Amino acid sequence: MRIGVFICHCGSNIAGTVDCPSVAATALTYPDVVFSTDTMYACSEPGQDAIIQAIKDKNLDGVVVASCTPRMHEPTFRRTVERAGLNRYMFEMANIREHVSWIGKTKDLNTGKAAELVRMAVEKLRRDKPLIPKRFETVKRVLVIGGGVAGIQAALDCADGGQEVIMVEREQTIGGKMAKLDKTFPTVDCSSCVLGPKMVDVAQHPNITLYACSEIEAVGGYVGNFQITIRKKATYVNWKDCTGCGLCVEKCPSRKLPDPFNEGLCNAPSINIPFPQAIPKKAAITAASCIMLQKGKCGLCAKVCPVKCIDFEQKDELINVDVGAIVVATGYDLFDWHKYPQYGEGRYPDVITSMQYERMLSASGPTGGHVKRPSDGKEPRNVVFIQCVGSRDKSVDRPYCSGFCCMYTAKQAILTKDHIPDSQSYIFYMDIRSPGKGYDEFTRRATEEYGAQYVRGRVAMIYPKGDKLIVRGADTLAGTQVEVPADLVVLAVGAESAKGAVALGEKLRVCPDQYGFFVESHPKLKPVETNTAGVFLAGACQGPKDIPASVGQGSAAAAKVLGLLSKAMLESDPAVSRVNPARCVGCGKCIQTCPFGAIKEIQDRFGNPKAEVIDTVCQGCGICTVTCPQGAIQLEHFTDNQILAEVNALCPPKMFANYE
Amino acid sequence: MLKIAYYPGCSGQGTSLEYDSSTRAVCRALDIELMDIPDWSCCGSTPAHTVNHVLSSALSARNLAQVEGMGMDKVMTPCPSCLTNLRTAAHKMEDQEFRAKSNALLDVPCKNTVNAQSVLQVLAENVDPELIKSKVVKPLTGIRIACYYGCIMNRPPELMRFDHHENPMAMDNLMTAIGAEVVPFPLKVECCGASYGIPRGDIVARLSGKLLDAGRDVGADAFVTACPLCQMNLDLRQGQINHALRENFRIPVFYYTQLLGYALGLDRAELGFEKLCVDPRLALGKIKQPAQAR
Amino acid sequence: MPAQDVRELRIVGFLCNWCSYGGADTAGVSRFTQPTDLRIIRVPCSGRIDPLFIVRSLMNGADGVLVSGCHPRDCHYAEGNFYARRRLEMLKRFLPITGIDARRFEYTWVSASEGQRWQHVVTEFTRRVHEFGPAPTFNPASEADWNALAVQAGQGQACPCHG
Amino acid sequence: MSTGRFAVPYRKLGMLMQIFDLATSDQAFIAEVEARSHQNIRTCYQCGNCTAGCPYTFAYDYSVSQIMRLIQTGQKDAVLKSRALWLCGSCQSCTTRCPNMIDVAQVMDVCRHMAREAGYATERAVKVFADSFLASVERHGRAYELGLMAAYMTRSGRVFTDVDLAPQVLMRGKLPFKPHPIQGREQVARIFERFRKGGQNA
Repeated sequence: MRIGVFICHCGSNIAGTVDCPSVAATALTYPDVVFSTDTMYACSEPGQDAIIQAIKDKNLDGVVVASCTPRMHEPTFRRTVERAGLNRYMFEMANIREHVSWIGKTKDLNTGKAAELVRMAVEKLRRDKPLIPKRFETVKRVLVIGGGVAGIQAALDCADGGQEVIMVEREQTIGGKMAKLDKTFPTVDCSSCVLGPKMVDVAQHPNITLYACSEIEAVGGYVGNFQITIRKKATYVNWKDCTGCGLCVEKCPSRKLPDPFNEGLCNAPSINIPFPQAIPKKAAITAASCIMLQKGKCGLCAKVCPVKCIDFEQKDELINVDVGAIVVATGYDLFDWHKYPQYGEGRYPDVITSMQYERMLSASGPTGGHVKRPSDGKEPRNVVFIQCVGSRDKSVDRPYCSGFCCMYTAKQAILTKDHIPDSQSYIFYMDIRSPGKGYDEFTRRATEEYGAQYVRGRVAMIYPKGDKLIVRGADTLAGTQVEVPADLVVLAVGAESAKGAVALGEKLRVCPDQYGFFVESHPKLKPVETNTAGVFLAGACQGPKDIPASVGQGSAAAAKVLGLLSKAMLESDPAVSRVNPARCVGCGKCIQTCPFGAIKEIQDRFGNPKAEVIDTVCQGCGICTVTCPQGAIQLEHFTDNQILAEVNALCPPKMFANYE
Repeated sequence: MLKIAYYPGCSGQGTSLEYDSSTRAVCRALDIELMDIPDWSCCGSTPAHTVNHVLSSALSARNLAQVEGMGMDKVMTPCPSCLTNLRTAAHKMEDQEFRAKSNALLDVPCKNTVNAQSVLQVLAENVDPELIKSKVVKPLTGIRIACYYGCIMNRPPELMRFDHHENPMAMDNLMTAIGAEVVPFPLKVECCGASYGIPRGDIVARLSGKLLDAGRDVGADAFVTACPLCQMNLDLRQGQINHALRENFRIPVFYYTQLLGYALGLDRAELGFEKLCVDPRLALGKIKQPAQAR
Repeated sequence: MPAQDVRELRIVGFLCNWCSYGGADTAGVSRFTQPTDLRIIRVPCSGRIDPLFIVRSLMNGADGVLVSGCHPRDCHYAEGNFYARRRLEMLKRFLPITGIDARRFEYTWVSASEGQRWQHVVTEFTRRVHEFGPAPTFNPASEADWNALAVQAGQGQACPCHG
Repeated sequence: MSTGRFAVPYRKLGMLMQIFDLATSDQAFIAEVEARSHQNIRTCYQCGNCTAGCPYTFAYDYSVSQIMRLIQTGQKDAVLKSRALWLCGSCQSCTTRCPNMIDVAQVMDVCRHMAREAGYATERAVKVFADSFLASVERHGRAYELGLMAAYMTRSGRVFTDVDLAPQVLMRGKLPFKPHPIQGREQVARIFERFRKGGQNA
């Protein structure tokens, strides 16, 4: 075999702490290595051309590149060798940047380590063989999980791109958090006026099927061929007939439960339509508070319903669909501020969250857009905003910055002045985080034009005095303590991962970070991809984001989906398990262990049971290879011998008996 | 019958005699036997830990060691300041190196096997409120009480491991159990000025004044405290505070044990109401006789 | 314990491609300095790691073997690391029988985002291995010696290297 | 009770601002504070929560968060000479509410120790009171309040401290005239002796 080795300097990234030329020299002494050199940037165009050239001149049949992590550039170099006429699997990478030059201090140790990693790669390459990928068709349908603004954007873009879209929303209506907002920064334009039309588009688009009050029950399959089970939760209303006239909502006698859409500022009837612009505009019954479902009498809604669409017998319904790609847009949840007992733990009614304040500001909200103290309905004069409630705070396990609180607080301060001209806002902040077009100017306006008083410091405690709330904080710039007698306190609560995100992640095989936000494939170069092919991320489920960023990511995810589904056929990774029928005894252990049901039992022509791998289903984990008592099933490109070759390269067998 | 080692604390011998005696009376009434530490000494209080942590620890450890000598693993004290020192010592001594340093100062080394708790915690966690209710003979009906816990009874939570660090309820529950009306006092854990009464009276005047003011705001007839220092600052120094702030507070400040004892109908002599500076009758007078109450 | 102060030891690492290998990359990208003794072999999933690989490494004179996969329930292949956990636990108990100090083998879970944790794991394990020092080795001069050794062992006499 | 007004520390009224040379920041000092308090000072991001909660701020020259900042920048003198150290009541509100879980009260305590050791006592009365208290403990094994008061008055020269309280206190028998000596008082005294010999710092 004729192997060529290329040691990349990566500028000074590797060459800085690794003696690349000497590694190249050492490599030349390894078996089958006929050519070895060091290069400045292997991944650059000249770098790749040099590799191609060498393959041609030295007629190499295998290439090792020692550079960065294969998770970065393995695909790049595989294409390179392919362009030179080699099979893309006749290529190995040695990671001498992330695993050597960037973590080791001493140059000679690094150089030695690099040389050994190259040796491992060479030994493995010597046992590699060409692999040909299988081709398979994809289902031309997209699943969008979550109907917030990010999901809506992704769905509309995919639908406009000609793909069939299934949108699944857990709540009764789409619109997500944005639908609850009154105005949006930095333009202070009406949130529902911007979002409303898009929501209607979703409802009316011929390519989009919407399932509200629904959740993902199960996910099977693989890129291009996912099998999805959707649980459509019982709404006790036959949505096919419901016209959303709202008669039932008016008549419903039970108004026990706090209204989730209005953040508990008021109670909602048991049968309800969240808000006028809801999509779908259908009524649904909350079983927990429905007198009929709890006590078996009432049924007023059923009596008044003109189309008789109330159905107290309704049950959850399971729907199965096949899709080719999935966009996850499950958004975020607001931090539970009760973890700050010093802010009253709910003992003081006039301490509210920023989202509750949004509902209060909104004309469609419970107060009809009038700012009133929950305690006595009076109009507040001094409004205190406290930022970083559940952000940048280790003590509540939320060390990260939620990103958008600074901006929405500035917006709310401005709106407060608009609603109550003689009011005064105080904003306790740690730092103002306002990168973004027109953002910082916006926060300045809050101070300069609307007279918001920014105070740099956290708030230690809130306590009532008369009908006021005394907010005691610090002004670290003045270097002392400050007290503000407030009429209303608004907590700028931070963002945390959506409830159930982790559980959903398990179903999708998308791994969440320690705070429950989904991890993207690459922090810079693959922001919407995940490590599971065919599953993409959009919006705040990947990390706190404001509206523009979420919309942007929605479109980005859509672009990825359209790109994927535009291919007539997809190629399956040929690095899958293979059964050697001669060795297989048909014990079926592999069939039991395979997590994907990718192995089926067949009979050879003598009627003996044998295992057989379904290429397109196999994900190439290799669990079966370890399970097989006969060593009959081997994971291509990661066979026992290939891995053992790497082991032996590191720890040469000391004993006489050599297994190779 | 619950047996617990008891550490009275120095002030129990002097400025808070009534706290000590009423505590003993109440415990007797509730079937808790106090085993006094035979030769207990001062825990060093605040001064010790502001000078050096090993010294402070040693002074507390001498007493913990005695409890170990009594073959007991739990000691209770009425005084939060003592409690903090005992618990801090125990906590720091979990570090072997520190424990060695601390023991090096002692004749009898401390094995650090004792858990120190406040009397309040024992009453709150080991006595059934229903039992207390059942024993009440003179319910405190008609009297409005502000429960003031002081700054270190529950803080820091990692160390004190008792009740809530921003809104403790132990005393509130006891007072409710004996029929008193508990007002929502907002500054339950705010500091009263602690031991600065003597060197910096102005500080105490301001801080304790703030507490009295807040109490008045929520219409309290009386304060109850669980801390000799707090009680002294609020009660004994109330005159000084009035003078300093040009105020005219006249709010009696009880130890919660005194009111418990009163409700349980214990011997007045042991409850030591006469030792209070602000006339207790201002509050006790408001108590409706059971007849009127109904 | 910075490994470079003393002679490097031979530590083999088996890492799953999706979590731990990514974690090691993250550590590199964040420049979290680590001892250089470790050599990483990339496998698709910790479920692909045959205990044989580990035994072979140790038999061939590796001073330590470190295995790392995705956190339980986070496996890219749904359940690979559960299989891995069973097998590796089993191996841990089995190693002493072969006369190998089981403390020279460790397995752990590190996710792709946990660069810091990876640095800690590597540093700690390397320190531990350096405490034990180089693994005892034996190089029979000839096949005869080797057979003699086998006979001894057969007679139940202590193996010279593992005592 | 006034609210809504800034409580201006008197440093701002009286003393002039100091200019710190950050280049000469005392690393050894930072290290010592961290070692003796077992706290990582660098995790403080100056949110001011300690200052916000601290009931004593009105009496301080430097607010707690400023003390933390001064430690971060290694301004040993400014810290050890500050009055704030001596006026901290160890009420734990800073420690309880710090978002970075720093035991701030502990840090204040440790700085106070270091100030003592360096021979500073910018709030002499407080120091004298503590000394008198411990002296009385050393002598009697327990705090003997009347004796303590006497000692404090003589040492501090503030002979009229709390005389206004004397009548009601004595009348109510709150201050026994005789101390309660205990058998073990030699043991207690020995604690102090050994301490002075050993000079433990922790």
